[in-house]
Amino acid sequence: MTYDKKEKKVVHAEHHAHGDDHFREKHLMLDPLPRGQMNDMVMESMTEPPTWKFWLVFGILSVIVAYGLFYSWARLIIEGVGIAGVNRPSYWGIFLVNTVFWIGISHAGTFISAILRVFRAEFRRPFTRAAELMTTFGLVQAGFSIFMHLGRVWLFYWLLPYPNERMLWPNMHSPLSWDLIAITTYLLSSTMYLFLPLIPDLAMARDKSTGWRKIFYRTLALGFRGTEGEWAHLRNAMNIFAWAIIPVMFSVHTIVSWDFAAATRPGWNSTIFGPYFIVGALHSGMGAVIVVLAIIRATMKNMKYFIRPEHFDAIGKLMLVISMGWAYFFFNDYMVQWYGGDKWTKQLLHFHEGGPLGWMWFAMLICNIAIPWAVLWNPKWRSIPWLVSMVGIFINVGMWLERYIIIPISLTINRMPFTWRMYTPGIEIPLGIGTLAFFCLLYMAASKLIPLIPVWEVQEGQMAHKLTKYGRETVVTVSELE
Amino acid sequence: MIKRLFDWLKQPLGLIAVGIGFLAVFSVAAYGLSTTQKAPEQPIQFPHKTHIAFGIQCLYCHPGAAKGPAAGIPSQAKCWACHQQIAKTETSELLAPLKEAVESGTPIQWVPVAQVPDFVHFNHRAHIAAGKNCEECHGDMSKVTIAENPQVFNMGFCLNCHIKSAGEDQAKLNKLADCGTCHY
Amino acid sequence: MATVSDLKITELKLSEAEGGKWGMVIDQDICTGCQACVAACAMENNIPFVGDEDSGYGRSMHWIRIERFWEGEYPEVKMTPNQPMLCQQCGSATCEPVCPAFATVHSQAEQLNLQVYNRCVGTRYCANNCPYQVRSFNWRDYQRPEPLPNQFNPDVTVRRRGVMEKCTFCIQRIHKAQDKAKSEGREVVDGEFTAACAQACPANAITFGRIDDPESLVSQLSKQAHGVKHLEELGTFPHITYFKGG
Amino acid sequence: MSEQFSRRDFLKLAGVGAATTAILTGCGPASRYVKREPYMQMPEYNYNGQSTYYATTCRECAAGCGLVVRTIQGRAIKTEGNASNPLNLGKTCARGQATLHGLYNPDRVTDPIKRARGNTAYFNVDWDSATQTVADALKNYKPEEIAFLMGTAPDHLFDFVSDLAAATGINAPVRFGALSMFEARATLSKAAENLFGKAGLPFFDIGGAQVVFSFGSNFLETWLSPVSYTRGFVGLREAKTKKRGYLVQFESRMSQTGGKADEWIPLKPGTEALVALAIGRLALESRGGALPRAFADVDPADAAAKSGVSLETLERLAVMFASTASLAIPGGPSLGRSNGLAVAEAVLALNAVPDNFGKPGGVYLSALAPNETEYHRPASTQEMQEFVQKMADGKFKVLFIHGVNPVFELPRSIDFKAALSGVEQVISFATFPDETALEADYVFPDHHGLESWGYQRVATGSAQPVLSGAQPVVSPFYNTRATIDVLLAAAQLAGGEFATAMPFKDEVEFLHSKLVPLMEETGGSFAAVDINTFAAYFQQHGGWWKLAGALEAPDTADVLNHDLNGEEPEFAEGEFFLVPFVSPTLAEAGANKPWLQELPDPTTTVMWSTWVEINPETAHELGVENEDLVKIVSEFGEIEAAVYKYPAIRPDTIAVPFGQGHTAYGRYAENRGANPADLFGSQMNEAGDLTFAGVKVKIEKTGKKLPIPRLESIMGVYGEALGKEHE
Repeated sequence: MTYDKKEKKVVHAEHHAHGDDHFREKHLMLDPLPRGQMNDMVMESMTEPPTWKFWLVFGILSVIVAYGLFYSWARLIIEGVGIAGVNRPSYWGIFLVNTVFWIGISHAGTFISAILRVFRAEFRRPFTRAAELMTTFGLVQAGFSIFMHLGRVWLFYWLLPYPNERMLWPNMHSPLSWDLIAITTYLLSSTMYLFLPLIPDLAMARDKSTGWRKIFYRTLALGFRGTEGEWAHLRNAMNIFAWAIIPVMFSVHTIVSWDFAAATRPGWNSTIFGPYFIVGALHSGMGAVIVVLAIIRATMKNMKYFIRPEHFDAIGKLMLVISMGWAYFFFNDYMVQWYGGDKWTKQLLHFHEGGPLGWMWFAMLICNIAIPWAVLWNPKWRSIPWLVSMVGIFINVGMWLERYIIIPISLTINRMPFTWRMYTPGIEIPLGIGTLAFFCLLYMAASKLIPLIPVWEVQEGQMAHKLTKYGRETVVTVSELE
Repeated sequence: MIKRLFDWLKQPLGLIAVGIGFLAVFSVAAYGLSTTQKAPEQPIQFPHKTHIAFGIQCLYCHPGAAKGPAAGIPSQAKCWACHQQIAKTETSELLAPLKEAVESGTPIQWVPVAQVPDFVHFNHRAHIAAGKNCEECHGDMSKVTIAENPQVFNMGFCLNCHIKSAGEDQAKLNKLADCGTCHY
Repeated sequence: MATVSDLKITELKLSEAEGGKWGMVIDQDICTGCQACVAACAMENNIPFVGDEDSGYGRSMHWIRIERFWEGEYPEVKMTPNQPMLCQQCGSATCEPVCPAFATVHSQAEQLNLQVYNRCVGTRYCANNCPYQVRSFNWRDYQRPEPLPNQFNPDVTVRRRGVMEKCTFCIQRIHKAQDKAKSEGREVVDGEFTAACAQACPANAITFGRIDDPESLVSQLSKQAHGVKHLEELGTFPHITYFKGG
Repeated sequence: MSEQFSRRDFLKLAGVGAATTAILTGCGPASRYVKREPYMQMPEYNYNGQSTYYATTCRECAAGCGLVVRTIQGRAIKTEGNASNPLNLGKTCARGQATLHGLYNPDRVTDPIKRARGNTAYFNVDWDSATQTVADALKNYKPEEIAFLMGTAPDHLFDFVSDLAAATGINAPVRFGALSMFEARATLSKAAENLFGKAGLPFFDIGGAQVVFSFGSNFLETWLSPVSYTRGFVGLREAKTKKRGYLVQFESRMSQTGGKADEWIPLKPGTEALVALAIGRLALESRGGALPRAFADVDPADAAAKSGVSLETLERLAVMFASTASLAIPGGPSLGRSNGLAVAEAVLALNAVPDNFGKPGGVYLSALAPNETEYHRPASTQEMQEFVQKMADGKFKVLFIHGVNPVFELPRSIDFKAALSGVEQVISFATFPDETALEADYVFPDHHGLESWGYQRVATGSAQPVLSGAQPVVSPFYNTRATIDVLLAAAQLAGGEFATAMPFKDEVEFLHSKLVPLMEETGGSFAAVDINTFAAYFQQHGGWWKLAGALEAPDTADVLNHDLNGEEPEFAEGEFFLVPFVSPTLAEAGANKPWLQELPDPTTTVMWSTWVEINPETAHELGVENEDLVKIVSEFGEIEAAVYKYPAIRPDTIAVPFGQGHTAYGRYAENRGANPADLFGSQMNEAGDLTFAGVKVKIEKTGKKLPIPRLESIMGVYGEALGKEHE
């Protein structure tokens, strides 16, 4: 069974006695399909045999991961951090930039699936899963990046609190220890939160597949049968998780920001870094979500039904608001640092703008503010998937640059001018590309293994939405489900 | 494919295969671990218990322990001082390496038994001065031939004793439990 | 709400941080920048040399470096007094709280900032957070071809790659002197031993000793009015006093 | 200790070294494979794991500082200054600290070798045939065909060869060292002779002075005896008993001494004599009274115009000089020009203004060392040139070289390498495979200084006469042999006069014979009635010295009655004055020690390379930037070096350090940087010292970049590549 624009009207004609074509075309929630058909569409998108293009991309990504991530990392471990570009005073380089970047990316998933769920933003329904996957996979990359950065990564377990005869524990004064705990908590909770809404879909997939897939889904579905009791439990659990994960999400990036803000360095020691980092994370996360959605919509079967311009429009609005928020925090941080007049901080600000890498600073502002504002104010442009996803890419470039400016460039300037020195990345580049490729690879694999669209959630929404006529006006009403 | 493999593994034969594989890995690991705990091969099977039975004190052969950080291995001149007067030295097969070493003037290459890693700075003198006896760490040498470690010298072993001997004395504990006391 | 006793504890802690045990006084007016201290430190502490490429990229491992700046333009140009910069052994060090593994800890017994090499996992957070930028990191396993390792000081651990290190105030010498004094049943005498840099310094610009002993040379010098402590405003309580030139 | 024991029965403890490295790779099982070798025969003064300290003498330069070397289990761990040695009072310079990297250098000559000249390939010979080779060389040639070329250290070997030469008629040994060339020792001693009627190294009591005018002498980096002069500087600065002293440095390129000076006067190169005379005249005028002959001819206004120092400055300085206990020191590049002798005389004569001769804070003649009868200085470059000419002419058939590397140290224009082809047999006793050893037929390696017996006379730097003693602190690490032992054995084999000339069993016996006369002297640091006890004390104390100072007050009756000459020197063609200076961390022979390479230069903080210092304005005019590789061309040669924009150098002057540019000398020195000696001509000043600073050079761009590792931040120190100038 296929779904495209030509067939749509036919389908509508059969199934909808009432309704307004205009609304239906625009809104997924008002454009219901029979349950079985929708299930089949999702299954098909997942199980259709991959094309040669898929394998080509998959192969290229695998090679990049093998070289960029695993081979380069092995070299890094064996030869020492010296083959990276870090030096005195830039003791932290792109590794930490990437860590913050990936953690930022991972924020989108939780934001969409938890905050929007809590606030009942109905447009979220078709892509909560896609966003949550980003959270988990992004955190994996963040973990990789931070472990790469360790001088003796084989001793990473010393950072974990475990009883030992040496009577040694991690130092709970260190923001890095908080960081580790926060990221671990976030990874575990977001993985669970990814898994819970997945169960009904896995059960669905189990019922519709054979062979190894059957075993796979049967194992993961945990025997979900769809009874009232099971649904009640599941909804309860999801509700609890949705509420619980929001503070975790906020804490994670706040704590990441404390890695910097709690330090004594000029340019870092700033009280506003917590919210600034969170908004920044959402900024890059939303940008990444929209890129992923555009790619899914363009490459996977049946996705044009589930992911529609209305979603790009909705996320576009969010992006615009977040971009404004980011601009506000950026200005706030800059203003206070500048006004403070500390000579080292002032020097650093001058260095940001007028140093050899001053172009980065301007590029950051253009990517993060100018481009989103220029494009996203217009509802029409906002609904063009490729355009919005281009904006998403720019935002991600801009946010990556922001972290680059905060970490290696700010580290260049300190209170000992005798040591100031520029940072030139070395093996960080293949390693960074490797994490990106690994992220894509995981996503590609996931797109073939688990339903990217939470069918039950879409159906639930469609059941709740109604078009009601009040006089001449047709309005959308949503009934309470629970 | 995977299913068939699973099915095969569920058979008794499969279970036995899994069991054997597991045992093999386990025993290799156990063997590897045990080699690190055995007393090493020495050029001479030096019988500590015999020497102690003659009433020779530890510090006679290892005087460095009372003077400084290293207890030291006695020079073969020291061994020879007694052994050249013992008739058995000429005939004993066990003592042939000693005789040969003294005659040819080449030092005997002993393998250290009790040792701590490079990043631990251990000082025998302080321990002897604090009233510790050799056997508290090195075990009862009157029972063994070549020296063996009764316990692994790891940080827990050191720290236990340090904390115990500090007792309630906070200043002493500060000193004895300070990282910089051993690691620098 | 802070009670009176809480405040007292804070005060106590601060005074302890300010006081310290070992200290140094460096007279920049007579420091000639000759690098003897740098060489002595390297020889005493098994510091590896890193070669031209890495040393030009800010990866040299000196535990002590001599800074100098310029004032004015030719012909009125002046070299600022040479400033040996080494770990200030802060009483309230910024490097210590940020280490997640307790590899950078404060020695309760010696009041020094310890770097426990074998506990270090190499996050390099301490080095980032050191306002004096005096920590050096083992970026690689720096090779010292045979027979150079014969020169290694057995009292100092040889560090491997991925480990942070820094000036220890020659803690091995402190321990040795204390051990010797104890074995002779006495206290360590001021001037009985000194740090490697101070011992080598041809100008005697470096004085090392107990700052908690009011009789010691270093504590008397450090009380002089023209003594300056670097970046004192950060509240790090550095234990090195500098006499600026002129 | 009283019996004659050598430390050669030390145990071999190779295991410990291996253990250290093995343990590094991880603590666990790896250390199981370590073997421990006990002492064969434990020395009675030793315990396991305890250090033993030996007093000896530093051989990194000729100054003769006393060292105490910490050893543990037969390995040398650390050098410290010998606190009782009056020269250095427990202090060392960086080179003294790094001497262990020479001892354990991976590139030492490990065995006696034979090679085709210039060929890096060689084959080992045994010591018997090596000794036979030396014996044949002594026996088969006429005495006048045999020549010894030696370094400025150690003195006992020089004494030995001198005695041998005196007894057998072979040529008296010639000593040379690049440091003595750059210090222009011949000029200093000639100036002393001209003014005071007695040759000798002047000693400047900087510590006792109130105002010091230094005309280019870089006594804080490396000049005669840097450790003791640093102590003098501290005395000048310390305000304990007097006012804080004032130091004025006259030089065209700011050295570290200039950097530490209270005032730096960048005068035009070559006008030092003129300025000194002008200051002398102005100073005396400020006091009133008749002008002596020495200062009568100079015209201060003319001096100001020529030197580029304003007349007001000269007047101000002259008044300052005249008003207190002041001291003027000649030295450095100012002596290495055609008017070098005139500069030395003019500056020494300037000391007549405060009349500080023979007074605290003034000029003395250095005390003669204990077993020295007259002042002996190393060969001047002119004497070396004559020596090289004789080699080239085939006058020498056999050349023995010890402790010096003339292929590297002598300027290219005095072509030592080419002259070697006139010598039939070249035997080197080099410890390291340096350029000269590479050009020798045989290398019979001597021990490293720390493995050697010997002594060094302290030529200057201490008020007391000092003989610093050396003893082996470790047993020889390689199959090397003391050169005196080789010569003694060879002399026996050679027979004839040689066999009877030096009636000693070994090196130690010869040393004792040299110590015997000291036992007669009174006022020494120790005394003993028999030589074995005396020698044991000598070892224990690290030398023997008089307890009282014995500086000589120069005879100054005539000083101001000389005609002093303020003429400017002649320069070889070129655009910029070249100021070569000796790298204080590397000096002539430090380049093979990795930690010396990694020490930042005090003024520029450059490590591991050669740079050329150019005034930023000049650089701008030339269109060159930092790290641009430029070609420096003189009439006599050219080198390439990277630009360092140095703010404290005259715009018409460039400076290049000496110390790098080796083509051999081990992995750390080879093919690194450039040797400014390639730029020098072969013109000498009147005292016979090379006019190394008497060339002018052109600068050509190459369009290439060469990164020079520096410790400092270009951004932080020079404000480059920053958004805005930092405060």
